[in-house]
Amino acid sequence: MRKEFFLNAALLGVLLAFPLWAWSVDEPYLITLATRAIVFAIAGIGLNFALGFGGLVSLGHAAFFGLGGYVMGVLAFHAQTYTPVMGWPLVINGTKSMPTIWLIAIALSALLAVGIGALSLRTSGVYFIMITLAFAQMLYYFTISWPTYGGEDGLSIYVRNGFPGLNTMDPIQFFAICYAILLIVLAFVFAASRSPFGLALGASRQNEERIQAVGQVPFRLYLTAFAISGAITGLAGALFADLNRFISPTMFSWQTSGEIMIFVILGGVGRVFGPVAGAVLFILLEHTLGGLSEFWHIYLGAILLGVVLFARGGLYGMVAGREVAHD
Amino acid sequence: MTEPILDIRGISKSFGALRASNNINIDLRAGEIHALIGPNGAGKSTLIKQIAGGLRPDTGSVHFDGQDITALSTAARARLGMGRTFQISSLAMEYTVLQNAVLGALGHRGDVFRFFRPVMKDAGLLATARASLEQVGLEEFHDARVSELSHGQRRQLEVAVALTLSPKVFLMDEPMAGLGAEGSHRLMGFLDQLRHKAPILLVEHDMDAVFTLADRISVLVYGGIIATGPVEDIRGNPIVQSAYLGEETAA
Amino acid sequence: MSLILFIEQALNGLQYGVMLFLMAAGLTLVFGVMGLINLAHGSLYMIGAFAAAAVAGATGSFLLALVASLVCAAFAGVLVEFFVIRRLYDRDHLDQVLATFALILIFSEGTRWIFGSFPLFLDKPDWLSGTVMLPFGIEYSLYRLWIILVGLLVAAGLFWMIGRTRIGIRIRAGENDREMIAALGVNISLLYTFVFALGAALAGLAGALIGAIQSVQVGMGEPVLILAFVVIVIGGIGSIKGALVGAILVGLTDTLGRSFLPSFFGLFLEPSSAMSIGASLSSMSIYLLMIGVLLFRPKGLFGGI
Amino acid sequence: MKLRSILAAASLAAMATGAQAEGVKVGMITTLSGGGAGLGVDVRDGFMLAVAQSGRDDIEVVIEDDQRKPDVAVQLADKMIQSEKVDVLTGIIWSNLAMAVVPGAVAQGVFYLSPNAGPSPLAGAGCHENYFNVAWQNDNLHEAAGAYANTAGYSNIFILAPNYPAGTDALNGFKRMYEGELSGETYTKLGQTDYAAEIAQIRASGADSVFFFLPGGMGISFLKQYADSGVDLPIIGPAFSFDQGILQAVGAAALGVKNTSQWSKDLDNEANVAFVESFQAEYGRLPSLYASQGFDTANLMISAVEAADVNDKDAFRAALEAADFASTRGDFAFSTNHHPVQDYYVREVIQEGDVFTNKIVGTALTDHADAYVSECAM
Repeated sequence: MRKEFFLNAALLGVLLAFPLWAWSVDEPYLITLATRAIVFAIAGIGLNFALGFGGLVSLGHAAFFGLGGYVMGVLAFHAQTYTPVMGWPLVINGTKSMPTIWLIAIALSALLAVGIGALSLRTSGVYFIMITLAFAQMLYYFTISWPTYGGEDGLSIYVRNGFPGLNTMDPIQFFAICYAILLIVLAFVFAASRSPFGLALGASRQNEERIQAVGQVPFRLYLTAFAISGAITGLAGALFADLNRFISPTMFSWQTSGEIMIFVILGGVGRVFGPVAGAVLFILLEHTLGGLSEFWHIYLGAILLGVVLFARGGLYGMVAGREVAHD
Repeated sequence: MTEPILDIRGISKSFGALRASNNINIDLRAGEIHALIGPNGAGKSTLIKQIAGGLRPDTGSVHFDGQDITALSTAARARLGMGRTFQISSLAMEYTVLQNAVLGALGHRGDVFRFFRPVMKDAGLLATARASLEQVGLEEFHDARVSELSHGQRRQLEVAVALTLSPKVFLMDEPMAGLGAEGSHRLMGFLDQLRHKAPILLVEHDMDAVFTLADRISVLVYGGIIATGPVEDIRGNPIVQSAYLGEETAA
Repeated sequence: MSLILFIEQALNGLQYGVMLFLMAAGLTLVFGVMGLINLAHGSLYMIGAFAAAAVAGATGSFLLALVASLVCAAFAGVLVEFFVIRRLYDRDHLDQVLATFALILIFSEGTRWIFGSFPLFLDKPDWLSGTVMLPFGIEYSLYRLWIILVGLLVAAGLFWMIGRTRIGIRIRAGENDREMIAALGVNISLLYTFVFALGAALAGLAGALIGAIQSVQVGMGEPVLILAFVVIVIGGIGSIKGALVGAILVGLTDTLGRSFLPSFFGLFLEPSSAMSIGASLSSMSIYLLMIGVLLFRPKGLFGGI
Repeated sequence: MKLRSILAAASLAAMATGAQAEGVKVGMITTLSGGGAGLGVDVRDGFMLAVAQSGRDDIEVVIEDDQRKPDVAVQLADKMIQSEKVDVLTGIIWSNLAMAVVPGAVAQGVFYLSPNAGPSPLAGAGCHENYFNVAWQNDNLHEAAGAYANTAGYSNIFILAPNYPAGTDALNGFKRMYEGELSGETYTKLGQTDYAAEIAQIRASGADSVFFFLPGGMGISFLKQYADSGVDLPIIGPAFSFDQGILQAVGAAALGVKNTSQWSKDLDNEANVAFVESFQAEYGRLPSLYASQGFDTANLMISAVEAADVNDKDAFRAALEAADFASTRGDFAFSTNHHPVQDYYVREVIQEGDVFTNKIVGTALTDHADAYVSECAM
């Protein structure tokens, strides 16, 4: 427990100190890199909520990541062009306000997750993996061929959306926003993992018969977890879109789902801070290996393989040992 | 005789050509232990599943506390007050003993969809959980993981979790299985007291336990109840002896 | 639309389905026997195609190229099974997904390192070139007919092997109960290596056969892999029969959707939006099929496990 | 080979003395790993060849791999502009990546020279004074194909392309110039590998010819399957599916096919002859279209460096606009929207020994600009 606590603190500390250092030596790109790690971490935390706590192996979380991104893109696009998103039956206008966009991204992602979850949760195991993948693939092909928002070319939003009192185009200020959101999401997930819901969800993952025998329905627990999971990943998608000031169907691709899953597994499945460690490690690998060789994917593959085969439980499993019961 | 709390009326269930339950009537009244015995493959587990939920009978109905619950899910039946223990331990293996008990208390209280308060600091749930664990004698093992428990301790924990639900009836599927002599003896003493809290439908192979504990016994053979009655009647019943007890003692 | 065009398109769908079956058969076998999700199956397909292209380029013989694809893919399969896969059998699906995803990265970039970034040349042999006339005046590619034939032969061979041979009995026993088969004294790790190599060889053969009429390039395995997964999920994972039925269903849905959805929407929409809606919908059609099947049969059409 | 430090050889010396005042720092973001790496490698090699040949010791090139992912490309652009402080960005192969990177990059004051992608928004309303396209506007080669279809006398053509923006642009570009009838128009799935259904449609449509735009592996698959189908209608397409890099993979199936291009290795001008020879000597393979575009991009930039200081943005921009360099395509000029005005040729696929390649058989369009010039406010 103590080891894990120190690891968490160190992780958050480094994630804060590194960009501040980069800011002091005027290396804005490194700040952006740290922001990218944080946004990926949030996406991973979202997936971990379903995968780690609920045992729902979703290979379709790109659906929520992409939806969050497109919420940002579509709203900002209409705000830029002064056209309504929808004229009928009620008029909806675009917006360039980050908090509004986040709320809509969270709400729509949760809604999509309820829809996908309600259908997918009829299956389990590999079938669940594949049906979630199928939903994401459908959205991927749909956005590719949907010309209104750029199709495969995607959509550029030239200026980041606004946040009251901050200049979001300044890398360190945008970083601060993302860091704050990371802390809020971590706090929520940490609380939820120890909450009545967390206890029941974990029990359902371990033994569905047991949770039914105490009078609770696994399906409702799973669906709620899946909705929360989708909402968090959707929020990450909206942040990612603002980070790049750009959206594209790539956000919906199965490689995106795979990468989000890698953050979770690298860090440690079911650990609250696992995806943070996983995302940071992944960004570090991508950044350093990319400079080594044109064929850097080989090294990345070898490292991932090593983690799965020899470091069970990911980084957290390696450093902090077996998970201790929450109490 | 009081009105039965649990009343199974004429249920039948077939799997293809196999009749697993054949027009079964069985009931459970306040304060009693009603034992269900029968050779392997007689259809005891199928019957328990139809009573506890998870398997719908083809015909017939299950009544509980004056209500027809045939169409209800397992979870809904549990909420109405059916406390169940499983033949093969069915616990959250990664959790501690206390967490499993708290889970039961939480499931019974019903406010599962809360995301912010630490559940393991909830005084009400902890009190219920601790009391149940104490009743089965697991108070020393609060912080042990279930995966570290012995077989007998897991059986005790099953019962404790059922207790946290403050059930109106208990359905116990072979609670003595795999317990040593001492463990069985302790559990028998405990069940003897427990019947006054809520009646028990007891599926059990241990004949000593059954004849010591039960108020009534039903004998299930090939999916049908061949006899129901007080212990002495069953012990002396020639049909039962030939169909079941004889076979059992010979085995 | 004419009836003849419909028949021809149905034949195309069948042929596409058989191509998918070649790929899906190995995948479903490996899953059924070992319970392993192998994302790197697409890489074995790619290895088969590259091996065939290299050998055909050096010797000019298509048959030698096919042999090379079988041997190289099987060999790669044995290597991978020995060093990586056998450590994954008792892991959960999550670890398997990540480990075999890592293998994709290694195989893809390794192949690019050896063969370069440009697509390779692989063509069908002269004796399979050209077309034949079928009834109703349908002119059809000889090579595509030949692929249908090979695919059906492979299917028949697999049914025979699993249903009638000693190794098949062991495979079926292994599907049902791993411990039992070990208790029977069968060398389980040898059996697993064999099954994995067989699955790999089938993927390699598919790569070579299909590579002759498609593009032999790095990354060719991933789109087929996803399709193959859709196929085995529809059919029911672990079932060879399911893979065959699923493959043909997917092949028909995709081909007929592509051919007729745009003109179907053209009946009541203006041409340009009919075209784009039809094209979008047809690119989603197989996923819709899969979701539909899983809603009614959560374990696929022939999935009993 | 350390990517990050591929520097024009002489620039090491320049750094050692700290003499950076006159030089130019170039950031190249291109695709060097994964499926589409061949194109990026060619652009890079062509570009670096020109830099080496210039003999200048004050050009530093930083190269990064975008993995063909838009978000990675955006990150790299931020890095190059903010941390590496480059003056010029170049290298992007794909339109969707260009759309993600270019608007933001030029808004931050750097120059962007496109060696391949030319999406229509950047040529029309979204044009920018710091954005120069040295290859073509995306529609150009398709327009040339449409013009060629007229001269070849085709009057009932079947056209197909993948269902994504570049595919729609391609068919629209073709139709802009083509005057005959369409026997059919089909959008295929992006990344599709089996074209039996489309080929059957072509056969049933009664067309007299086929135009297709299927980049990369899709084109290879289509051509092989088409050749095998017994449908022997003439095919035309843009150069992308008939380029040096992939022709060998298509083989005899492509022989005789007409394709349109602004460049060919047999173009008879001094710059091109020297380029083809030196590229082969340096890398041991024939140059591709993409290599020629990379080479031209570098030479354009070098001509501007020679004429003006990159820190004087207006002077440097004027020097770029002048396009005073020896292009491998012969005549080359910029239109007001900073896209090329150039000739488009018709090439035919031929076999030289065991190598498949192209030879010029005619000219499709002369001094052609693009359809979006009037929308550009520059």
